[in-house]
Amino acid sequence: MLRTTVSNSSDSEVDLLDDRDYVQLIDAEGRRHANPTLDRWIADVSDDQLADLYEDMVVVRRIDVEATALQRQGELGLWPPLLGQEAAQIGSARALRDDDFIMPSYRENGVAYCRNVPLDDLVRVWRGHAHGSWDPTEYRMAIPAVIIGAQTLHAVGYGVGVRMDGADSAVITYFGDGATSQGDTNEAMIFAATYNAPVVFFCQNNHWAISEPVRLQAAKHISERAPGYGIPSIRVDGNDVLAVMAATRIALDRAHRGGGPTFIEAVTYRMGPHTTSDDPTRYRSAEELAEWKAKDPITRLEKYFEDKGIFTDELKARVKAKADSVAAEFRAGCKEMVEPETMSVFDFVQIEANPVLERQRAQYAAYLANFEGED
Amino acid sequence: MLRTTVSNSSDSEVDLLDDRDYVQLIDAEGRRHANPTLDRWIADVSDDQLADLYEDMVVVRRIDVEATALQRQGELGLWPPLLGQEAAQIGSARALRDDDFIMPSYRENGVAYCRNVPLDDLVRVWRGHAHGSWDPTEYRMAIPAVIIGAQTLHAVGYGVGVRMDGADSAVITYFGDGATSQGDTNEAMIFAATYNAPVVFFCQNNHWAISEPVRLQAAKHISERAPGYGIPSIRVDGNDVLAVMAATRIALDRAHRGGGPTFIEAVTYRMGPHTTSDDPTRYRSAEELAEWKAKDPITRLEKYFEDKGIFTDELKARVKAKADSVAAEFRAGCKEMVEPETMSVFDFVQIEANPVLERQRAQYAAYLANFEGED
Amino acid sequence: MTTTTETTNATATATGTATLTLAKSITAGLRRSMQDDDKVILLGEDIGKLGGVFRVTDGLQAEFGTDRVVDTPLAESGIIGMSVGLAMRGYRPVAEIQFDGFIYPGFDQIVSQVAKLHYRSRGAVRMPITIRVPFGGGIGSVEHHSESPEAYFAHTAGLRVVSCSNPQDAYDMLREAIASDDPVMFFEPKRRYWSKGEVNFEPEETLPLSRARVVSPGSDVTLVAYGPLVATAKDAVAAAADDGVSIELIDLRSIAPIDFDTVAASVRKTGRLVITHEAAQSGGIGGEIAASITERSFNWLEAAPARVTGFDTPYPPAALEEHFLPDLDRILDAVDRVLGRPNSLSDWED
Amino acid sequence: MTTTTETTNATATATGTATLTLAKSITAGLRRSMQDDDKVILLGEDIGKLGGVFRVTDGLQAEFGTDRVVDTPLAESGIIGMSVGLAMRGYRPVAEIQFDGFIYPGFDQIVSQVAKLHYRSRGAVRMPITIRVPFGGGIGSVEHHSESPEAYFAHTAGLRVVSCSNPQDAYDMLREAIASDDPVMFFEPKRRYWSKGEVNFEPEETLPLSRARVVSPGSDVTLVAYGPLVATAKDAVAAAADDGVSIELIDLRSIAPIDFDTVAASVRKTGRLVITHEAAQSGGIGGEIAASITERSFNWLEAAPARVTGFDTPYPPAALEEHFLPDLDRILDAVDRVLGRPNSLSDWED
Ligand SMILES: Cc1ncc(C[n+]2csc(CCOP(=O)(O)OP(=O)(O)O)c2C)c(N)n1
Ligand SMILES: Cc1ncc(C[n+]2csc(CCOP(=O)(O)OP(=O)(O)O)c2C)c(N)n1
Ligand SMILES: [Mg+2]
Ligand SMILES: [Mg+2]
Repeated sequence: MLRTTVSNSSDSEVDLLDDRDYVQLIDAEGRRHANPTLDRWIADVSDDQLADLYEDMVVVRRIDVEATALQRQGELGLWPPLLGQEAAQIGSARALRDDDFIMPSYRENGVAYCRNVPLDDLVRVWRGHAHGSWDPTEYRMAIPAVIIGAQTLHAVGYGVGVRMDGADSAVITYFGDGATSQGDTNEAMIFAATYNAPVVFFCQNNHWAISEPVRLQAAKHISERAPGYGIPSIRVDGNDVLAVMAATRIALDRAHRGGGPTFIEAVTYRMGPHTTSDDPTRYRSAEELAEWKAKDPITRLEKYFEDKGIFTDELKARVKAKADSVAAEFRAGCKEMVEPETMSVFDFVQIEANPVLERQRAQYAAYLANFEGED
Repeated sequence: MLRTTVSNSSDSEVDLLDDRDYVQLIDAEGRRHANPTLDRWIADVSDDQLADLYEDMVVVRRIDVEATALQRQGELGLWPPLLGQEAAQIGSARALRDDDFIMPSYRENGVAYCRNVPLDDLVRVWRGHAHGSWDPTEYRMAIPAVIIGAQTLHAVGYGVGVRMDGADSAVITYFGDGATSQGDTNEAMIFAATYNAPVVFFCQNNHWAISEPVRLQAAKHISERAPGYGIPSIRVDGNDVLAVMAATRIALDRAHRGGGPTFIEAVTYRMGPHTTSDDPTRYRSAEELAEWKAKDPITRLEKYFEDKGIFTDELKARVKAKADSVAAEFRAGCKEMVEPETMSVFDFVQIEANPVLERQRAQYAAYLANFEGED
Repeated sequence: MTTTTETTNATATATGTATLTLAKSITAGLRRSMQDDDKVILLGEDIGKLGGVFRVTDGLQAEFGTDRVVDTPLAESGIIGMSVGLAMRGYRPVAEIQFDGFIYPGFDQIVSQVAKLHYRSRGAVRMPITIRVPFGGGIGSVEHHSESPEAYFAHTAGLRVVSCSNPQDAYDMLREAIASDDPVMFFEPKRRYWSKGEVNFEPEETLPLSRARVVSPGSDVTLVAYGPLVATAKDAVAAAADDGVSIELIDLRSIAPIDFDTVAASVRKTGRLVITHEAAQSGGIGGEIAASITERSFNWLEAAPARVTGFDTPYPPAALEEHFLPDLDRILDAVDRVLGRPNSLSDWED
Repeated sequence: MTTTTETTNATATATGTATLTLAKSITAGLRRSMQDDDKVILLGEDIGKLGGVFRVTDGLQAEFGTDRVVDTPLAESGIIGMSVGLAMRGYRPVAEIQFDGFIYPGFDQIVSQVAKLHYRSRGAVRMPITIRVPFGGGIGSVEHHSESPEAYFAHTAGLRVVSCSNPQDAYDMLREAIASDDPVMFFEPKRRYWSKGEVNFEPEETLPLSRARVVSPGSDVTLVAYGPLVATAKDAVAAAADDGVSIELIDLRSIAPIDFDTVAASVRKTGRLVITHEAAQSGGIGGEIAASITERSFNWLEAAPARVTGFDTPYPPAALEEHFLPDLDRILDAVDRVLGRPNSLSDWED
């Protein structure tokens, strides 16, 4: 059948990109909305637990502040802030079961925090000490992938492995709006559909891929692609931690039960620069930023607590204390980090002996020895 | 919103893959069906013109028979028959304007025939004499692409160029069901949507990618993907030459008018082997083949003519004579083909001088000269 | 995409010895690896019911099931990327790339993920992935079906790159590649798929994967080949012997890392080195061998190492491939060159 | 992803000379090429409003419009594949790959299409595509941002591969690359983007793109470098001169094809050769140069050519990159080696 009548696509673009078209539980004003589909998935989340999610978000935002400061002080080479995306990361990460595996991109520091990755391991890469800094098996979270989209295929392979093991864990893979243009991300959806892999495709549509607005990548909502591959999709307010948690739980549940992949588009916003090296004023307007600041994922929770009368001094103090202590630990961990050993440049290339590389190592050692005694 | 309710995807797979879900004008029994959307696009196609399309299809099928025979006789190294896909190729190719450009894969010999590509140029590649054998500018048709999916991106670039030139031509790119799994094909849809490129994505879903059934590539209809990218799509009976022509004209018209890309899934069947080297009995059933033989694109037209009382001896004789003469010319062109010159192995690597390659050429010439006089 | 109809009929563990084609010895190696370790799974295009376009996986899906012999969607990046994920989960994927020229869509996953994840994770992640690639020319096929891309991978730190030249090595090397915790690019000389040889299924001792083999000792010239050209090189050894020239033939087997100890020991004996491969000369493995051996054994060299390789052109159409491919005569001509005997370049002046 | 705030303020055709950074000389070269030929269009990620992460295309979209400076979706295969189609339509696409390590998703389109379409079509199709790649290390960046992939492309028939080392060459070579009807891989030494030099916008005569330049004549040792290491090599020349050693420094410029005539002429004078590059040693350009020069000039060589290169490891984390990267001392050590003077390997035995 003819699926679309002949139309001028540029005319319709504007409506298509209307961002209101998503599910939500707590709006920007902190008002709680009912949504029968989502509600039952977070029925167990008490206000106390919501306060814990709030704490996570505040802490993660504080980590960003600290890291940005450390970068300015020259302690870090670079840092990719997730400012604005706290709800998307915390809501999804806190929905995970312990045995669910995470395949992240480079911006999922909030997710890593939820998995108790040591704080100094969050910065080791950005301090230039390592390319990756934790054992994925220990934290059920892979080390960050910098090549856009690559990790989505790893998620499918891992998920197929999970099924072959007879286990019922899920895999969640994080990627951005820009990443949806890469062949790999599309192939991952195809492979996941073919193998009914237990994968949650979690796209943080933060509206920008460095300087490129999402409309350059997608003429329609990103979430509209997956169904064509046979993958159900959910478009959720990514600044609403509760809705994100509900959506992620739905997707995880499908995966756990053998229902296959699900795609989640979390509509959020990168309020900071792409990385500390970026200057977003070159490509985006102050108005746009202001508009999204009004939808801040953290302040809306504060409003919600306020309205409910549970934004107590005690809660505020507790959260502040936690953020302060994490920040202090984070700073110290960064500054006290021990430089890698010179000769470790040759380590972990391969497991089996490589005589050509060993010769290079030995010759370099001889070369360095030459300088000994010199000054 | 939640786009799909939680469902077991394997249950629904069967219905999803139901092939009846396409538009059609002439069915397998040769019955003409009305379709208000399509009909107006082929209102000008008289029975005489339909007879011409019939002739094309018979001729193209005859070329396949000849080529297959030549391969068996050792005159060709390989041949990729399009047996069964005649309507998809002729219907689309005959819908093109002269200035529309074609980006084919390796199986579009029927399309090339419509573009008057010399018959011997159709076999030059398969005889091992060249990697490509005609000037794309002359025939407004690129030489075949063997790397699956690569040409779809070329179509987008060419189409963007057409628009930048201020021209209103379209580009049509052909590819198979298997090709829809390649990253490139998906990126091409994304780029085409972003730039509103005047491209017709013409997918011949012939149900097989060598030994792999289409359901390995696609959990839903292939045509269901494009709309998610903002590209309207049409699913058409690919064995119905009239419906294919109508669908292609709709898509071309959109392109010509600046309406952007359109995706066509032509549902057809590869009745022969993947290539002359393939043995399809290893992977598909005789029943399936029989089922599709009953939907043969050529016999249904004969039934249609029969029913209308216009399948005259004259028509039959004319078509046979044409097929015979093309076959004779084809055979002769193949057998009389002149072997490429030895030293042409070094030709056309680059345009500017390459002294390293020139040295290799000169040394190889010296080497060959060494043998002169020997026997 | 020629096929062979021969089948091995072992379903139990193969024991003893048998005469097999090189292709079937790979089948046997795959089967044995799958029997020994149920984490070994195969994936690729058309490897299931069809048994691959070369029938190398023929019968394996019937024997091991669709979970262990997995037909994939048509996407090489997907095949490799999925292998990476499987490896992270503890599997040992053996990915088949249908033909050499189709590996490039998977290049990014190979170079940036497969090769680097162990280094990136400081040893926490292992990539025991084997990527099988039928490679090389001489089969009269169309474009993209006759390429020799091994040098790209040999220049990529973190990958092991190997090629086999005979049925026994094919069987042994494949098993070692699959058992290795490193990623291995396993290049199969497709035009030798149908050449036969004795295969001992349970050899007492095998030469380690990273070691080159001295195929035949000699004293005048060292000739280094790998994969499809080892057979051609053997012919050259025989022809030279008739002419009174003693060639030491080395089958490199490991293209990365290269067993320079073995090559250098030979060159120090012969003083002369000829290297042959099908890949284009510029940037090929031959240059690396010539440079490294010159570095290590300059004082032993009587002549500049000579390379007999494909030209710096794309692989040509089948009608011209005999000119592109190194053959017996071109190798002998280079042997004459390093020996200072009359040869096609005797009058050449640079 | 460091940025520079400097801008060139020419909107009319630049004339005369100016002192520019290397990055801005590329900007000037792009602008001039676009002014001269309206078929020249730029495409890539973030090249429009942002002006690229290195600001190389800064101001060009404002000047030439969004049709000629095109931001693309985030997909390198798409960028290259689209360039191929544009070239078929008669355009001269200049594609930017954001960083070296991001070129691999586009590898298939480069190797199988860009490089081969002219050959495939027996000359009917031209691929006047320039692919700009900021490459190399030394900027303290994260993984995939410091690689040197040039050898992959130099081993690919049909591609020209070049690298510039100074602002004037950057300007001239880029213009010639864009004007060339062949595809050119244009490697830009990103850590030298901020080094300044005089640029003559209308040089009377320029050295052809395929030719190497003798940067400074010398008599004892030939030193070959390209791209980012030419500056390092210059320091080595000066330091060696203080030590009484005369080095002839050659800036290769063209990595494929290599101007062996220039290198061989030098080696025949000096008898000694040192090659330096950042890429891993095995399979790098250094091996090709050493092998080819040995082939052509064996009798003139006093010592084995020496290579000073990156190691056979992935590019390491920033904290270790100083060890990976060839530097002044390592080059001088190799110079000592080829001269037979005491050096770090004096006691080395193979
Ligand atoms: C293959 C590849 N190409 C280009 C880049 C450079 N790059 C890094 S991040 C980025 C933008 C990514 O955007 P998006 O996917 O939306 O994620 P976000 O940064 O917004 O979280 C780009 C182009 C890369 N890392 N990998
Ligand atoms: C990148 C790449 N991978 C694999 C192949 C091998 N191959 C050739 S044709 C083919 C199947 C293509 O199927 P489809 O796209 O459905 O087209 P059809 O042959 O049915 O016309 C495969 C796997 C190739 N040519 N290119
Ligand atoms: Mg983004
Ligand atoms: Mg098909």
